Amino acid sequence: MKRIYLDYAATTPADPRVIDEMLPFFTEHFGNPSSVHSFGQETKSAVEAARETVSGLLGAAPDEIVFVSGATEANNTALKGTAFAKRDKGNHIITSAIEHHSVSETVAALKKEGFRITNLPVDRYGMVDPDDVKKAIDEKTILISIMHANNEIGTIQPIAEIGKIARERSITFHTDAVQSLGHIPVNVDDLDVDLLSGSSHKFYGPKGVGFLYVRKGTKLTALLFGGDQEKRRRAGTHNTPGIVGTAAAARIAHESMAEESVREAVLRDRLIKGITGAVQDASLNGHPTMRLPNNANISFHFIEGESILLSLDMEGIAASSGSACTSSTLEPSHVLLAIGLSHEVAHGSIRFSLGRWTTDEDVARVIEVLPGIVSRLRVMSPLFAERTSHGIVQR
Amino acid sequence: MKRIYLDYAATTPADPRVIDEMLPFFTEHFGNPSSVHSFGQETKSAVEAARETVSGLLGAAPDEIVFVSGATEANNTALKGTAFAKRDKGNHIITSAIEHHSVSETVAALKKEGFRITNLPVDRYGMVDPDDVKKAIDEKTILISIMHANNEIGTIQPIAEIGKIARERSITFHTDAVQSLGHIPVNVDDLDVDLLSGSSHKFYGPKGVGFLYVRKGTKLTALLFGGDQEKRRRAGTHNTPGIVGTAAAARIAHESMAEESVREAVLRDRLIKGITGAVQDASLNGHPTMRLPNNANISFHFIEGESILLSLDMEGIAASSGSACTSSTLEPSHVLLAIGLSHEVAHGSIRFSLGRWTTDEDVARVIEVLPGIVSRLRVMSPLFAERTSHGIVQR
Amino acid sequence: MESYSDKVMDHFRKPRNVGAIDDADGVGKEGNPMCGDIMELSIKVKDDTIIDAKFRTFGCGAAIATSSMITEMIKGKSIQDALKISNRAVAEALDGLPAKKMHCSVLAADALKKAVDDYREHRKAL
Amino acid sequence: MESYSDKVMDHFRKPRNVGAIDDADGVGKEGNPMCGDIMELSIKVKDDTIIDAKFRTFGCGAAIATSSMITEMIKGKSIQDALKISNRAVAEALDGLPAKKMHCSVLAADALKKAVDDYREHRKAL
Ligand SMILES: Cc1ncc(COP(=O)(O)O)c(C=O)c1O
Ligand SMILES: Cc1ncc(COP(=O)(O)O)c(C=O)c1O
Repeated sequence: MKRIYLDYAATTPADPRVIDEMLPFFTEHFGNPSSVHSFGQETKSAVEAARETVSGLLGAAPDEIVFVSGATEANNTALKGTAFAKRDKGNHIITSAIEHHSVSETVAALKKEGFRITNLPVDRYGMVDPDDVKKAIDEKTILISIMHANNEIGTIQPIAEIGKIARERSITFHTDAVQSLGHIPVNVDDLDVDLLSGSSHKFYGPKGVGFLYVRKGTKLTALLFGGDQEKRRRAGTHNTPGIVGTAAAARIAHESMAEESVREAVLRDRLIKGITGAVQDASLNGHPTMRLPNNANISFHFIEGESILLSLDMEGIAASSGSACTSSTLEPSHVLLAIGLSHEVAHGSIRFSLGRWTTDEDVARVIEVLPGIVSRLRVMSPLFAERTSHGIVQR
Repeated sequence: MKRIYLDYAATTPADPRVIDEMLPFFTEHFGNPSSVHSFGQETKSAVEAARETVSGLLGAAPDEIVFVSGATEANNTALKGTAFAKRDKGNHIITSAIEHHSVSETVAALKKEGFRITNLPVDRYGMVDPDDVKKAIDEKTILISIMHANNEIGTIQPIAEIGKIARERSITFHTDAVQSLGHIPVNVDDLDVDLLSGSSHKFYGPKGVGFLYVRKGTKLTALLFGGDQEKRRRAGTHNTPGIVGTAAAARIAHESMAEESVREAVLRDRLIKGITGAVQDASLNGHPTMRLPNNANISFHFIEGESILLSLDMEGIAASSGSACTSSTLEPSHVLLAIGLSHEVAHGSIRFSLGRWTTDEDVARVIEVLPGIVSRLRVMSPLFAERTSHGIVQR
Repeated sequence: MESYSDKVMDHFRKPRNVGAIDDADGVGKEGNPMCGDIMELSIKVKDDTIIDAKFRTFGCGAAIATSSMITEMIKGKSIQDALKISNRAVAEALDGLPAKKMHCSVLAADALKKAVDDYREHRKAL
Repeated sequence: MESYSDKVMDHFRKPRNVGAIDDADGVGKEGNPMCGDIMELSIKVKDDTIIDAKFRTFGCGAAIATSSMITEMIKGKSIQDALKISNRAVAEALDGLPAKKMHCSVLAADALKKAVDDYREHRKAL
């Protein structure tokens, strides 16, 4: 059975071209970029070339890029680093109800440390209202963190508008751009952000590496102390292959973005139309148009997500319910609750995320098998029975 | 010119066998281990198998291993995580004067947060006295952190003895085993440690990955918040290839350790004897016998380290002065000052660190070229002139 | 998310006794949509012996498999013996459940208890 | 550690004017072992013109190269013109220095000033 991967938002396979560029840096050009000798200088050049590539694609300056171990670290660094660096200026942080856990849990930890948090609501499409941001700001506000595109429902936030508001008031503005990078244009000046997080494995680069963009002049305390690497903003021996791979992946994604995003959006729309046409009581989550080209999040009423995932998996189709890292909790996704879904509908929502190797046939196959899966599970579901009032046990 | 790498303590090339094991996990088995579907389950198994391998080699249980991005993160996590988890028990931390910066700078940051630090001295061989540890302990002591083997001078500390002292008093004991892992036996029960840090690129594994051993029952606050990975002790999408590579590298190092450590110690001794025999006023730093099999740290009096390194580099020989990550600072190594060297002698010290691909010929070549390099630089040195009183400007 | 045993997957793939008994003697419902699991168990009893059992479940793979398994385990058993089936026994019959899914077996055992209670009250009322 | 220009490496490899002038007219010493750089510059002056210059340096590659370069730059120059040579000019003559090594050029310029001071005092004393 040919397996179909529709979980590109959880992680992507590395592009083989990326691996080709990385390979020499494992065994041949292996020196520590901090070393004086030729082994170190050659990898130092590679790291700096990668920094130029990545910064260039974002419209940033090279020394505004800090390489880290992934977006979890980037988000933790951005939030804790700003909070502690600006503690004397204030203690108020504004964020949204639909952030990734690496933001929301870090913010929760800061709350315990005495910071005051405003958690902005979203509308039924998962959209933050810039006016809400404006209203939430007070004289103690030191940081705003709103994600660029949501990882579950794909809604793209009005970051540029929020950025303008933050800039006018000189409040540090962070965005988690993990899901948008490589899929839609991301330019730090257009978005008017001071801090921006990225994770390479989400755009066909290697796992365990990412970056934090830090606008010149932004005050930030380091999270990892140690050596002098990254201008003392992040200690630790450079992950040279990972950094080289990040640049390669970013470059390739950038080159193909215009074409690829249209290709994926067409497939995405075909998938959404196909599923909601073939399955009753299936509804799209997220914004109808302001959404990532590769995200389709659909609620299948009366049935539960994991059993849908398992059934899809039995057909060789990989998708996700909520975000991968929380798939083991019992609570439904905080994002789906935030857009107003009931607990039971939230529990029955599936994210299909498309990518570079998704084909027409893949989409057709999902549309073909889903109705059977859904009706099989609905036959088993007491909620469906209640709703249809067929065969309901009445005593 | 054949280049000779004698900076294995800064970083090692990845073993090609390690890369072979990693490769399928970039493009083929790429799923997120947190995902429910088959793509995720196959990489989850790989991560868990790696955890078993690593824990087994350390004499630990699998769920006592937390995979992280390297020893800098492991050390930061161990220190901050213990300090914050045990804050209600006390605020006193004991460490030594010769720790790596990822320990010493983290401890310095904790000092600013209100923790009290005792920095134990070392003797002229770089050895911590367990009696000093005992004396430093008071009722507020919550954490002791002493490295297993020093990265600059190679001295191996009496960790088992210190571990016993800590265990008797139920004080959390951490050791940075970055330099010992893969070179000498490391067993968490023999050493009696609660926390132990490792970095894969120091034992022929990939850069950007490492682990923290956390003994069952040890209280530890996470440093990175986010998803549920690593039993909530370290969030972030698993670096599957890196973790698989860590296990492969640890296994290979373990298999060859007995033989390889003897081979390297013989070469090391030949190098030390050769250099100190051929160059006047060159002295070995670190313990004469309780030292890593691959470390030779030598002070060349009257001349400065970087100019020696550059001269060696011109001959294709890569070595280091102090630790790689601080080679850009003006201050001499804190380790060399701690063992009692004067500033000028500390500035003229070179670390040769041997490894898996170091040969007899490499060692012979270093011994051959060093006398010329040293005397050329000494001719230029006003300190040498003063000492010999030849040609000194006297007015 | 730990992976499921072959037994669990077998019951998930081919669940036994799906549905509701039209003229059930006892019905038990347990769980709620908050936590994502709802189980409904209906039994037919004759001479204190469970002669038929059916289930309907909204929930994860483990929830469906434990529901299916418990209907198999109680059919033909006396009410007394059926009540002796612990949630662990259900999990064991499925060759184990991931730690995070053990609550599903508890749910199944609880639904059974409720169905028996319902049956007993129903009988009392007659 | 940023890397050095070819010019720096050339002066490091083949330093010009190494040594001390036996009957120097002025000697300047700058730096200290704490920071790892000590420069000693000796000059021979005739008719207010530097006719010879030599250096001895304990220090890094940049320290040796800037010492070597400044001796080249001042030879043949009048005292006045030599003093006009800024540390930036030395660095520029070497096609630049890494940011962290700029202090070496300062050291070289300071050593020159001290040597000139020494020469002037020496002359006054005569
Ligand atoms: C929106 C968002 N932010 C942050 C992260 C964290 O990235 P990583 O797991 O690579 O650290 C993810 C993915 O897991 C994400 O989707
Ligand atoms: C003793 C010691 N501890 C910690 C580290 C930090 O390891 P990494 O740079 O891989 O994070 C190193 C090496 O740099 C080291 O030698």
